[in-house]
Amino acid sequence: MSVKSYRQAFNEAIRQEMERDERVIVMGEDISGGMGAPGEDDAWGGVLGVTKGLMPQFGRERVLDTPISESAFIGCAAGAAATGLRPVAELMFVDFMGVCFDQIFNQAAKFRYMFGGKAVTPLVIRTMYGAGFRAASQHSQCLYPLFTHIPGLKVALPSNAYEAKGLMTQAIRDDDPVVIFEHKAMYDEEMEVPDEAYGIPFGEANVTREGDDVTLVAFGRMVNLANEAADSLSASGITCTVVDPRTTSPLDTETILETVSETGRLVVIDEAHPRCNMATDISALVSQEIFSDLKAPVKMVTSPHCPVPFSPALEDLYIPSTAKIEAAVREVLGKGH
Amino acid sequence: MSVKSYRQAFNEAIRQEMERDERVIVMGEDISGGMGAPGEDDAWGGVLGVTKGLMPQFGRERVLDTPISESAFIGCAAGAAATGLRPVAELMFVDFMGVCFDQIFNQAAKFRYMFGGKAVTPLVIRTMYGAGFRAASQHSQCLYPLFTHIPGLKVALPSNAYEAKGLMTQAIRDDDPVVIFEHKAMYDEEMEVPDEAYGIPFGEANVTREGDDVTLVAFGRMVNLANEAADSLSASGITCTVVDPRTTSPLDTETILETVSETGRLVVIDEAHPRCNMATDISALVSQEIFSDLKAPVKMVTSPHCPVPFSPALEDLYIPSTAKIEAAVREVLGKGH
Amino acid sequence: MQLNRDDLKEAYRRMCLIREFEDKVHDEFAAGNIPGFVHLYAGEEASAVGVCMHLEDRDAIASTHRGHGHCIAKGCDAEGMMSEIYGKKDGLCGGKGGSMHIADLSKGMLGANGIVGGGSPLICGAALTAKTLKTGGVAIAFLGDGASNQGTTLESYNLAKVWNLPAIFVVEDNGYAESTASAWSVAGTQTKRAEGFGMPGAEVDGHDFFAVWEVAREAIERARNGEGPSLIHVKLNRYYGHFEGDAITYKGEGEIDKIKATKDCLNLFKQRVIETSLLESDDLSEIETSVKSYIDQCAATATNGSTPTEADLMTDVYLKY
Amino acid sequence: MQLNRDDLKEAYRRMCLIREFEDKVHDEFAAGNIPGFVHLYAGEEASAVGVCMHLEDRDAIASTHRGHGHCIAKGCDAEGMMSEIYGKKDGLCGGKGGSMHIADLSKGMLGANGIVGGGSPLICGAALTAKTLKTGGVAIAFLGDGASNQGTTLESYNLAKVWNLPAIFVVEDNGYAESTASAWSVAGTQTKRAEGFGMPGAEVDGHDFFAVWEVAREAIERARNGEGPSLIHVKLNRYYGHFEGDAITYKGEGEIDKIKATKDCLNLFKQRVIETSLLESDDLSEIETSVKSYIDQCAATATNGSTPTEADLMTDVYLKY
Ligand SMILES: Cc1ncc(C[n+]2csc(CCOP(=O)(O)OP(=O)(O)O)c2C)c(N)n1
Ligand SMILES: Cc1ncc(C[n+]2csc(CCOP(=O)(O)OP(=O)(O)O)c2C)c(N)n1
Ligand SMILES: [Mg+2]
Ligand SMILES: [Mg+2]
Repeated sequence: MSVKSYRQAFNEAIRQEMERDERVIVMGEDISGGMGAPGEDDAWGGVLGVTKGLMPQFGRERVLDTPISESAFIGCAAGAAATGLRPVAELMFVDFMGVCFDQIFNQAAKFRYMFGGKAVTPLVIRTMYGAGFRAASQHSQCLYPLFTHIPGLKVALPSNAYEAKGLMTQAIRDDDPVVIFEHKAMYDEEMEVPDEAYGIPFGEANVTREGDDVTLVAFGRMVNLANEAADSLSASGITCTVVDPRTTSPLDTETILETVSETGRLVVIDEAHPRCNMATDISALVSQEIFSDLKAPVKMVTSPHCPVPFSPALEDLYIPSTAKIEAAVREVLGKGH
Repeated sequence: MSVKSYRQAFNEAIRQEMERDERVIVMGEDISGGMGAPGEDDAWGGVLGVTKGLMPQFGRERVLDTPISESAFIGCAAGAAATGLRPVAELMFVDFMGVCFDQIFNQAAKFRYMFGGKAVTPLVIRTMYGAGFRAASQHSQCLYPLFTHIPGLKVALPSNAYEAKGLMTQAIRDDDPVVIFEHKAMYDEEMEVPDEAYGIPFGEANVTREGDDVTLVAFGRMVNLANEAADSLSASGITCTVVDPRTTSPLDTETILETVSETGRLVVIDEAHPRCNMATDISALVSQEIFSDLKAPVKMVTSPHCPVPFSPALEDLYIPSTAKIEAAVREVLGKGH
Repeated sequence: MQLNRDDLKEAYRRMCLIREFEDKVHDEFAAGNIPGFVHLYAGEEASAVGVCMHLEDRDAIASTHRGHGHCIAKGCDAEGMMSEIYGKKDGLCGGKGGSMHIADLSKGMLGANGIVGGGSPLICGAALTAKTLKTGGVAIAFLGDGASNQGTTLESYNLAKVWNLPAIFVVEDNGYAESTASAWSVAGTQTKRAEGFGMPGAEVDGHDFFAVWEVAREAIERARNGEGPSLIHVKLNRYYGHFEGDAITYKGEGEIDKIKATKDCLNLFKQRVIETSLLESDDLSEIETSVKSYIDQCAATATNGSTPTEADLMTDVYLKY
Repeated sequence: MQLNRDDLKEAYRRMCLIREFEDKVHDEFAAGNIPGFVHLYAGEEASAVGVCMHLEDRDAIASTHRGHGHCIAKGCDAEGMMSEIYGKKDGLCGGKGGSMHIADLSKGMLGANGIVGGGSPLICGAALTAKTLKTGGVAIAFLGDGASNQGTTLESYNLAKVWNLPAIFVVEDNGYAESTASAWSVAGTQTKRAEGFGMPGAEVDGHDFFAVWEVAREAIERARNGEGPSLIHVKLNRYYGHFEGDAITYKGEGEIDKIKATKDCLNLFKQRVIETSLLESDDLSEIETSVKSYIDQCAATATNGSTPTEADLMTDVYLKY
C-alpha cells in the first residue's frame, strides 16, 4: 500500500501486466515520445505522462510510438489483438474517436460475433475524457455513452486511483475489447493504492456510501462529486447510497436495482451530454424494472445539450456540480428538504 | 397528390429543392454513377436508386459523384455548407460513420457554437439505416442514438413516404446540420404523397393513432410496426395512442408527455441497440417529468445487445416485431390483457 | 523458388474452386436461394491464388466485401463458406457473418470486411504480431481500387513503412468501384503512391497467374527478410456485377465478353502450362471435374443445413459478460 | 506580380503582429492569465504571411490547433482574438471557442481546429463553393507534418485532384509533431506524395518569406486558373514548445537558439528589404513600435473584458431548435 496518483495507478497497472505477460504491448502518439528526435528519449510518456517510464523498461518493441493516424494504429491494435498480442492502445482524447471509430465499433467489437465466436480480441483502448481543463469543445467530451451503445465493447470508467489500477489491470487481462476512460482532470488525485497487482471484476458496482433516503448513481469523476454531495447532505440529516457502477458495459443492474429499491429514490449523475446517455440508460432501467418501488420521479443531473464551452466561466456552469446534485436530491425528497 | 414510394418521395423532395435553390447540391458515392465509365450515365442514382435522375436534370456540377473517402467528401460538404452552398451529402450506410464521424460531430455540429454563433452550416447528410435486408453486422445498424447524443446536430427519421418528402424538404431548408435516416427496407413502400413541395417542421411529433389505454412512441420504420400492433390490439378492445416523434433532435417532448399523461402507460419502440438509445431517452424523460401520471412501468421494445446477425432466421428474431410490441402493451396493461 | 507440378495443380485447383464457387453462388442467388448483399470474385482468381500460393497458416490476409476468392485461396473450407453464405448454423461463422464477414483465423484469414478500407489497418496488426513474436510471418491486405482512396488504407501505408512491418498491400484494380471508374476516382497512380510513402510498388497483369505469383514472391520475400512493406497494383477484370443484382450498365458494350474470350485467367493458365508441358490436359480436366462435384456437394450441404435458432442469437457477443 | 513598398510593409506588419501576439500570449500564459491548451506559432510567420498575402476575403483558409498566425495573416482582428484566448465575451467567438477554435468566416478564416487533419476536407468544401459559385476564390489548408499522416488529409488530396478543385495544401513541417520527429513519422516525402496523387508539389524554405510568397503565388495562380490543387511543403522551425508548458526536452541542445540566430524569418526579411533598399530601417522600426503598442492594447482589452454568463451557455448551439 502506498499513496499513488490516478496517473501512477494506471502506469503501475500497465507496467505490472507488461511484466507478467510478454504479449502486452503499448502504443500511441508520443506514448513514449521523442521518436526520431535528437533530444531526450521517453520525452513525454504520453501527452499527460501516464505511460512515462514504460519504454525505458520494456524497450521500443513493446512500447510503440505512432504517427498521427488513429485509424491505422487503433486498427493495427485490433488486428494484433486478433492474432496473438494484447495491445493497449491510446486514443489520446476520446474526442478523436471520429477519425477511427470504425476500427473500434465495426471491427474489434464485432469480430467475435461476425466470425461465429472464433475470434478473441484482447484489445484495450485507453482514452482521456471529460471537461474542466479549459480545453474547449474538441478536447473535453465524455462520449462513453456512444461506446456503451455498441454490443461487443466493454466500457470502464475508473473513479479514483484505486479503481484506476484495478480496472486497468482487469482490462488488460480481459479477452474482449475494452475501452477505458481516464478523466483528464483527475490525474493528480492521490490515495492509498495496493502495490501488488489486482483486478477489479467488470460488472460489479462499488457502493461507496450507504444511506436510507436516496440512491445516487454516478460515473467516473462524477462519483467524487456524488460522494461530496452525500457528505454535505448528511449534515442536513439526509443519507444517500452512492453507487459507482465502474463499468457501463457490462452494467451491474442488480446492485443498482437493489439499492434503488431500498431507498425508493434515484438521482443519476452523468457528465455526458444529456441525450441517450448513461443517465437516461439508468433511469429507464429503473423505471422499467422496479417502477413500483419508486417513491419519487427519477432525477438526472447531466451536462446541458451544448458543446463544451472554452471560457472557464461557462465551462464551470457546464459541468455538473455538487450543488446541482444536492439540489436534485432535495427535489426528489420533495418539499421540506 | 399521387402514389409515391418512400424512395420517390426522397427523390422528389431533393429535386424540388434543387429547382428552387441553386445552392443545393448533392454528392456521394455513385450518387449518379458511371463516372468515368464507358457505359450508361447516371447508371445507379445511388446504390438503391434514390437519387436517380438528378444528374441528368441538374448536371455534374450539382450532382457530384465522389471517390470512396467519406471523411473527405462529408467534410467537404460541411466546408461547402459553411461557405455558401447547401449540400446534401450521402453517407451510403450509416454503418460507415466510423470513418468520417469527426467531420460530422466535431466539425459541422460544433462550428456554430465554437465560433460564437457566427457560422451557418446548412448541411444535410442522408444515410441508410436499419435491419431486415440480410446485410449483416456492418450494413444493418441504426446508430441514430449516437447522432442524437451530439449537440449541434438535428436528426430526422421519416417513417413513410409522406414523412420522407416533408422531412427531407425541411432538412434541406434548415440552416443547421441535419442527419436524415432512410430505412433501407422501406424504399418500395408506397402511399399518397402531395406533388407540391412541403416541409414538415422539426420537433413536432405526429400522432398517428389516438387511444385510451397506452401510448406507443416509435421511431422510423418502427412507427409502422406500432401502428400495426395498435390496429391488431384494437380487436381485443385495447386502444393505443401512437406517437411518431419524426425527429429525435429536436424532440417534441410536449406531445410525448401529454399523450403519456393521458394514457398513463408507455411503450417505447426503438430498432436500435438497447443501451443509451431512444427507448432509454424517452423512458427517462417520462419518468423524470410525469412520474406521477404513470399507472405502470414503462416498457422498452428494442433490438437485443448484439450485432445484427446475417442469417435470416436470426435477423428476424433480432428486429422488434409487432408480436413483441403487442406483448409489451399487454404487459404494461397488467393481468387480464 | 519455383513452382513444381504439385504446386501448379494446387494453384489450378484453387482457381477452379473459386470460379466454380462463385458461379454456383451466382446461380443460387438468381434462384432466390441466397439472401443479402453478395459480391463475387469470378475473373480475379489469379490474383488471390497468385499471392496466397506463397503463404502458410502463420501468414495472415485481410479481405474485402468481395471475400470468397481470398478465403478459398487462403485455405478456408469451401463447404463451411457455402453454408455461411446460406446463413446456416454449420457455416464457417455459424451463419452470423454471411458473405461479407467470412473469416477463419486459424487459417490466417482475418475476414472479409463490409467496410471499404477496413482491412489494411488490421493487416498492420497481424504484421506487428508476426514481427513482435518473430513468427517469420507476413500479412497481406487485399483491397480494391476504390478502397485505395480511403484514408484508412493510406494511413496504413505510412504506418507499415514507419514501423517497417512485414505487410503487403495488394490493390486489386478491376477498373471500377461499384459503378465508378478507377480511371476517374484514383488521382495519380498506385505505384507512385507507394513511392510517396517510400515503399516499393509494382504493377502487374492480374490475368496472368505467373506474373502475379512472381511479383508477390518478391514482395513477400522482402517482407520476410525484414525489409518492410510493399504495394502491388494488380490490374484485372471481373465477370459479374458489383453485387448480385447489378445490371452492369456502366460497363462498355462487350467489355466483359472480350475479357472472357481473350484474358480469362484460368484459360491463360491452362494454355501456359500445356504449351510449356508443365502439366497435361488430363491433369487439368481431372481437377475441373473434381472441383465441380465438390462444389455441388457444398451447395447441397448448405441447402440442407440447419438454421440457427433463438439460442444462438446472443452467444458470441463477448467471451464473458 | 510583384510586391510593392506597401505590400512589403503590410507583410512585415503581419509577421510582426504574429510574433508580438505569440510572445504576449506566451508571457501571459506563464503568468497564469490564460487557461487551456495553447499552441504558439512564433518562428513560422513567413509561412502564414507568405501565403496569405495573396489572398482576399473571397479566399478561404483552414487552420490547425496552432491557429493564431494563420488568423492574423488572413486578417482576423487581433484584439478579438486575444479576448477569445482569455475566454471573454468580446472574443471573436464570444469566449466559446478559445485558442484552438478561433474563426472568422467573414474573413474567409474557417477556423483553427482541435482535430489534427480536420481542416483539409473543409477546405475541399470551400474550394467547391468557389468553383460552383464561380467566385474565383481559392481555398488553402494549412497542416502540420504530423497532420500529413492523417487519413483525412490524404483523402482530401485525392478528392481535390479528382474534382479539380482550387485547393492548396500547405504542409508546415517544423520537424516535429508534439515530441515526434517528422523525419521518423513521415514515410516518403511530402512532394512525392503530391505526385502520388497527381498534384504538383514544391518544397520551400519557410524561413524565407520571399521564397514562400513565390511558391504560393504559383500554386494560387494555378488554382485560380482552374488548373487544380497543389501541395507546398514548407520547412520551418518554431520557437516555443508544442503547447505552452512543454519543456521541449526532445529537441537537440541549442537547436532553437541556432535557428533564432541564423534563420529567424523576421530578421531574414529585414536584411533582405534593407540590403535591396526596398524599405528603410525606419519603416520597419515604425511598424515594430506600432505593433508592440497595439498588442499591449489587445492584452489590456482582453484582461478587462467581461466574462460570458449563464445566459450565454446555451445560445449558438443551433440557429433554431
Ligand atoms: C467505408 C465504406 N464506404 C462505402 C462502402 C460501399 N461500398 C461497398 S463496395 C464499394 C466499392 C468498392 O470498390 P473497390 O474497392 O474497387 O472493390 P471492388 O468492389 O471493385 O472489388 C463501395 C463504395 C462501404 N462498404 N464502406
Ligand atoms: C486526430 C487528432 N489526433 C491527435 C491529436 C493530438 N495532437 C494535437 S497537435 C498534435 C501534433 C500535431 O503535429 P503537427 O501536425 O506537425 O503540427 P505542429 O503541432 O507541429 O504545428 C497532436 C498529436 C489531435 N488533436 N487530433
Ligand atoms: Mg474495384
Ligand atoms: Mg509539426
